[in-house]
Amino acid sequence: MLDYLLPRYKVLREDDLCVKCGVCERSCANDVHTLDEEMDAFLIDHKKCVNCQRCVVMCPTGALAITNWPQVGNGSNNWTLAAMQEIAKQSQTGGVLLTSMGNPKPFPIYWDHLLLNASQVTNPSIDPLREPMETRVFLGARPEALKVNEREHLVKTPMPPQIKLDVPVMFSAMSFGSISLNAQKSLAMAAQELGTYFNTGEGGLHKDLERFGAHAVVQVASGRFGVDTHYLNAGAMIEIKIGQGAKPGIGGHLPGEKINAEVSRTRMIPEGTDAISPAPHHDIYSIEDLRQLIFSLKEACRYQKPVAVKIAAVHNVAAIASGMVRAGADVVVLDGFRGGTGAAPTRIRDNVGIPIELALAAVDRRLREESIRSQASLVVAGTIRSSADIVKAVALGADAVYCASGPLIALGCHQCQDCASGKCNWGIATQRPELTKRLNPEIGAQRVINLVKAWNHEVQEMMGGMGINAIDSLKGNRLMLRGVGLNEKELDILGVKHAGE
Amino acid sequence: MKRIYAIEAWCVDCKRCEVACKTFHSKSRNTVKALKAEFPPPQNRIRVEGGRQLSIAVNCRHCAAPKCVEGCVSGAMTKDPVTGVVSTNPEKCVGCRTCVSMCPFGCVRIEETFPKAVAFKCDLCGDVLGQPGEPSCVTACPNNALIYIESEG
Amino acid sequence: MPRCDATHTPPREGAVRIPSGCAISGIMDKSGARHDGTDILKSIALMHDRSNGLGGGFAAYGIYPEYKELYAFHIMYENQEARKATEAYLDAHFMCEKQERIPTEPVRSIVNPPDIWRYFLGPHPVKLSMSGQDEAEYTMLHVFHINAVIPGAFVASSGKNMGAFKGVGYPEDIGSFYRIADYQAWLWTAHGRFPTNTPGWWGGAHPFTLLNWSVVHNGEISSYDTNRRYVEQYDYECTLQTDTEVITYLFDLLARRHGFSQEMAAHIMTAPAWDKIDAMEPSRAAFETALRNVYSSALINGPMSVLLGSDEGLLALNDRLKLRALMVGEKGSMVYLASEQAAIEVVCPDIENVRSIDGGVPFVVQLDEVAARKAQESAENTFCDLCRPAQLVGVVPQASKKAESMRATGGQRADAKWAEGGQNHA
Amino acid sequence: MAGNQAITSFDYLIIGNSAAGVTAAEYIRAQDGEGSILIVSREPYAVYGRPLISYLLEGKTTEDRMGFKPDDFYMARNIDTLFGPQYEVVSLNAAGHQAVMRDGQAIGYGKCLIATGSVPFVPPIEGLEGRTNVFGFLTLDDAKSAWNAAREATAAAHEAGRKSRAVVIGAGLIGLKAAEAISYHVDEVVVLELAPRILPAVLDDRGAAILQGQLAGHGLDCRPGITASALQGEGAQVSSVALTDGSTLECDLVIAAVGVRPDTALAVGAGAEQGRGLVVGTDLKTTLADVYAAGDVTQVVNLLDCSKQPLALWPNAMRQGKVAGQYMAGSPDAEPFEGSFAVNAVDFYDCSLLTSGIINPAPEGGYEEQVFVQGKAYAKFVTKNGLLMGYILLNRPANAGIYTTIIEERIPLAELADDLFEETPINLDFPDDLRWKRLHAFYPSGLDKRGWKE
Repeated sequence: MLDYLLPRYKVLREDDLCVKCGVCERSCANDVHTLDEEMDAFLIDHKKCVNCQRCVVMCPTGALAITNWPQVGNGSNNWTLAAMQEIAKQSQTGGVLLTSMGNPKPFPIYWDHLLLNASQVTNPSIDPLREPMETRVFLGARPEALKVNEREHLVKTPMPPQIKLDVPVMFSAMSFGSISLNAQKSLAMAAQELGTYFNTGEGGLHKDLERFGAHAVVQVASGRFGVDTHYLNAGAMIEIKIGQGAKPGIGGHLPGEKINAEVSRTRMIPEGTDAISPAPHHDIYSIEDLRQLIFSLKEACRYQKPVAVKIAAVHNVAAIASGMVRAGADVVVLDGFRGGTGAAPTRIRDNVGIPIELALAAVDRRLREESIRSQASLVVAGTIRSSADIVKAVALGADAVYCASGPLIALGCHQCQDCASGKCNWGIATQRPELTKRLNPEIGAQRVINLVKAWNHEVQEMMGGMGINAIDSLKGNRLMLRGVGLNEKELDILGVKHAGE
Repeated sequence: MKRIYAIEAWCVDCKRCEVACKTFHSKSRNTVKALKAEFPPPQNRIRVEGGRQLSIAVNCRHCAAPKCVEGCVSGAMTKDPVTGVVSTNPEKCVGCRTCVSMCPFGCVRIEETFPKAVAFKCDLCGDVLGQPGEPSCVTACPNNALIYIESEG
Repeated sequence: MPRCDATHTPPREGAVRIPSGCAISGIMDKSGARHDGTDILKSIALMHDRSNGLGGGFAAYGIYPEYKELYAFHIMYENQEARKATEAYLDAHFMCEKQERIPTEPVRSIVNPPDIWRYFLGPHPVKLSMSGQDEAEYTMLHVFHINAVIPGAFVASSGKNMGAFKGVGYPEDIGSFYRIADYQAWLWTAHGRFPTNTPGWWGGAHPFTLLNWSVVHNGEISSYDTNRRYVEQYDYECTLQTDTEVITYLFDLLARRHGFSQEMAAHIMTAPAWDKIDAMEPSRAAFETALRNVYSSALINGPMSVLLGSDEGLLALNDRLKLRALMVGEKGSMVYLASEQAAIEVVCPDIENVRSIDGGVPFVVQLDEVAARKAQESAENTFCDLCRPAQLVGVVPQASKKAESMRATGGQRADAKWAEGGQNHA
Repeated sequence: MAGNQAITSFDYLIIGNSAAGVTAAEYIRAQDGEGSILIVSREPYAVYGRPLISYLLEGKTTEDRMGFKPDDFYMARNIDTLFGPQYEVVSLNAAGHQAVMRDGQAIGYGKCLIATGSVPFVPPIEGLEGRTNVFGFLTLDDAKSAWNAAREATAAAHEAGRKSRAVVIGAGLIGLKAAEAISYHVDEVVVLELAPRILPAVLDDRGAAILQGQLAGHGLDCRPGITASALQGEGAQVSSVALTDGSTLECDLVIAAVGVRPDTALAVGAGAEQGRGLVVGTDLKTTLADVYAAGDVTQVVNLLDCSKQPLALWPNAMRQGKVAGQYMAGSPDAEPFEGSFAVNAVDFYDCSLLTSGIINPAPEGGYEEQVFVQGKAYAKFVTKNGLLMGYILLNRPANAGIYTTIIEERIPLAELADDLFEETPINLDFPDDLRWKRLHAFYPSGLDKRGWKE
């Protein structure tokens, strides 16, 4: 069959700048560039380009750029070129459209409709360079009140297990298998340095990363890959993954070719077999089942680790979250519909779930109304793009955020949405040794550390501007937010006033 | 002394080090001009061996007892007693290739310039002979496959 | 006040949050001996420029020894209907021993004052026992109810053997208006207000009180909404949207309901920084960590100087960064506190040991007899009424509150307090 | 130091001012900051790169660039020098720790190093003695004399309307380099060689034939198997050479470079034992008390076949100079000199020739040979028992040092890449661990192979 698919991208090479050093050719796992000796010129296979931009970044002379394929559509807003290309692909393959990373559609991003306050005259802003500016956060259940001996400075109430974050950001779940060990290790090293946590995803904990266990959240998902008592006790916190923002209601499928010896050992499945995560946990068909699993896991770790439950933000999120808290979740994790993924059906990614901002506001309010907000911490995920998003999330009521795409971009990810091919030129979403070695975790970790430290500085600056020097006082402080360009309903759900009020 | 070490585990065979080395050792120090317009074309002192699966960048080890210096009949090849940098003086070099036959790593090569061939090799990007700068290959390496660190000798 | 829209009337205290600067002053005799209000008036008057005539008031402890077992409600009425409705409500829930109009004196600058009454009363015993609450909780919830539901009525104070005297005007004028020189108290606190808006509502003046608590405060806390949303989980109603109100509730929650000493409550609100905690020996660090952890949302941020009056004595507190002035001096059994040293020296020229209060370190002055008693007591806190009232009286969950408020305002959702963040107003 | 001052005694006396002598002095000074050092030489020059003399004539260097050491080398190390013909040491009294120079002065010493190098082997050719246009090609003065003679002869010949011609006797390394050098200054050069191939010591037959052809392309007329039987001409001037094939060759000058031998006369005169050079121990001490020897003058053990021979090569002189200096000064770093093997690098016009080790093995020695010819390049590798013993690399110089190190380190070929000889050798040809070890000398012990501190 003649393939009707058009190239998506066009590689532009500035001949005046190209010195034919071949760095581009050697950098591309998709074989886009070929230096032809006879022609003394590059042959370019545009169709293979996924716009990962590795060659653009690596080119010593800046001779490369990638642009959209110049083909125009017919001008219809209905049958756009993109829509037609999807049909071309499906009529060619007969398959479900697969994609990666987060929802790219132009849905409203509420973060960008929220503005922060700052102190002027009536109270002073605080200079983070002069005063301590605290961003430490604890996650886990907390008693409502504390019994102490004031004279002897002793706590009488038994404290439930909690984890300490020096920065209000954790790295969201990405399994070894979906990302390379070097990528996961970068995050683990960064988490250790930053005093925060990475998440194993559902891929188990590789033995090389066990020494980062104190900074690991070990995930238990529907596939139960790599889960045993040792694993559950190897991390700082256990997370039950019910759903993922990018693909609510959908399981996972890691193709057998990515299950090499290391992935196989870590996931505890045979080498070369597909790793299938069922859509639901087949032992959780209702909330009381969740409670059983939560307490099974708490038993397994002798109540020494908090147990988090992660769900995709869906329509009835507030009620579900309330049920999760009552089922014993110490941390409620909400993943918004813009969250990323290594692979998801395009239609699911682009059409299912709700924005994290609204989910967060609704859940925080509901838990407060039911006076159970203290019983669990609230962590949100799904396109935390900057420190401002973090500050807004905390002000809306989150204890901390999970972030994955940001750190991945720090590692080199260019959001080309081609993770599923396994040919990630940045050594992130691949298991090919010649590609994974492109990501030196020492550099990766440093870049992630730099990013999070920079974010944390910015968080501190914004907090200082508000006259706040501990993030405790930002949490749920919605008075520090004002909406712009939002309607009454949106403002009502977010629980913020409009700018000018 | 500070030495450049190549780390195979991280070498990705991009050869940006070679390009950077050529640029640094060109007249213009502009990559485009140096590689497209200069004659003789600038030579890289560091070379990447291997391919995509396994590769390593090799350049002068600046040995404690350099064989190239031992073999040099012209006094062109010297090891700076203070910095430890082994460098060659093109004025004195006559291109006899004794150094080529002596270097255990293949890190000295001969440039066929007129009127005589001369040896060239890594000088740690010293601007002044014997004064090591920040080696340009290390700066250009995208993956810490070249590290420039204080060695134990 | 610019008015660009004829239908837009400026919001009154409670409908919006109004930042304000202030003067505060406090005088206490640790021996329990009582003094009249002359000195406190002089002290606060000296700091005239720290207020702008839009609010002033006093709290006095020990003024009603003859009714010291009864709650003394000071209630302001804006109209006759309010008084009728309130007194009917009081009759239903309390046994009132005495009620009278609070004596006042006309002062030129005080215009249009409300009708101000006081009631000495105790909870209706049957109703109290039916409620399952303790006496204080019962009383507090009914005070909330009056303030929230009865239009035009406001309970200015509700403690025993104490009272608040406050209104719109300069504090020295308010003092003259209430004839505070006629009262004898062992503890006086005073407040002069400099709000950045003109609500002109007597209920919004300070001190803010709740049961035996009275709070005067200078500052503007930036943690307000965090603190508000925290206490609102425990049935407090932040109707006034003021720092003073939320600080009072925090003290009530921590000291009365969670059973901490006032000093510990204050310590929780101004918890030590993590780097200090990290440097502590492990068991102390665990203690402080647990406190910060559990009471994270009770941490107060931003400039604050607070004088907390209670039947135990006086507690002064500055924020962790010491962003507001607060001076203390002593002379014999007398302790003087004020925003400015001059306001102490004007009433006690030979004051001794004058110093400023450290940031984040509670300064506690207890009555001698209280101090002696506390020394004998257990150092462990005892919780009181931690569980939410099963039978909701006066204060109900948000959803039903909303409905109730709609009824009370004739279907108009005028009361911003119900909506999260209070974003909604007419 | 002025020569006419009374000379008394030095802690170290070094006879000879070339590679071995100055290197020894350098290492003596490095260990012994105080002891007095004297270098004496019959040549009136500071140390220069002796092999450069041909390049001087080719115009690839100049006399002032030929200095092997910086100008302040002697001064900076407080080394006394006596350079000139009158300072040639003519006798040595080892027992009395005294040397006597040609000018009659006696010098006392504590320890003495004989680094007198080589002297030309003078072939028994009739009419060779007493000629003014017959030159050796070993010293700077030799080269300068030949150079002047060539230029004058060429000028004279052109004036006379004919071509100038030089005859070089000997197609060894020195002879061929001399021939190349002089070819820039005369019109024709004929190289005679007694042996059946050019470069008999450093090439094999096939390689020699290839190189000879390439040299012919540059106008160099090499005639192996033929040498001079007599030099003919009136007076002191040679005007023609009678060849062993019976023909006669007109010429304007002759360079006699049939070979060198260790300059052992002084030491032997003092009673030192001589083999195929001065006999020295691994500490490079001669059989005389406190007398050491280094460089061309010594007899060296060939590490590859344990034969004993003089090794008139610059790197060997450098290495021996270092060892001798260290032993003389009592340096703790001194390591025994066990022997060496030949590494030759030479270039003629655009041809490069690198050879090392055993290249013409005895047929019965158990050696194997592999030969690769591609274009101008000729490569031959000699192996024995799975080890590389020697190579010839004609016009294939790239990374030759890797082969040298494989010979020297006796690295089993089985551990190395299969295509080691076919292709340019690279570091990846070594097994992982060995490669890491070789390339990571002095690597910080705190770092792992990923460059991490973990």
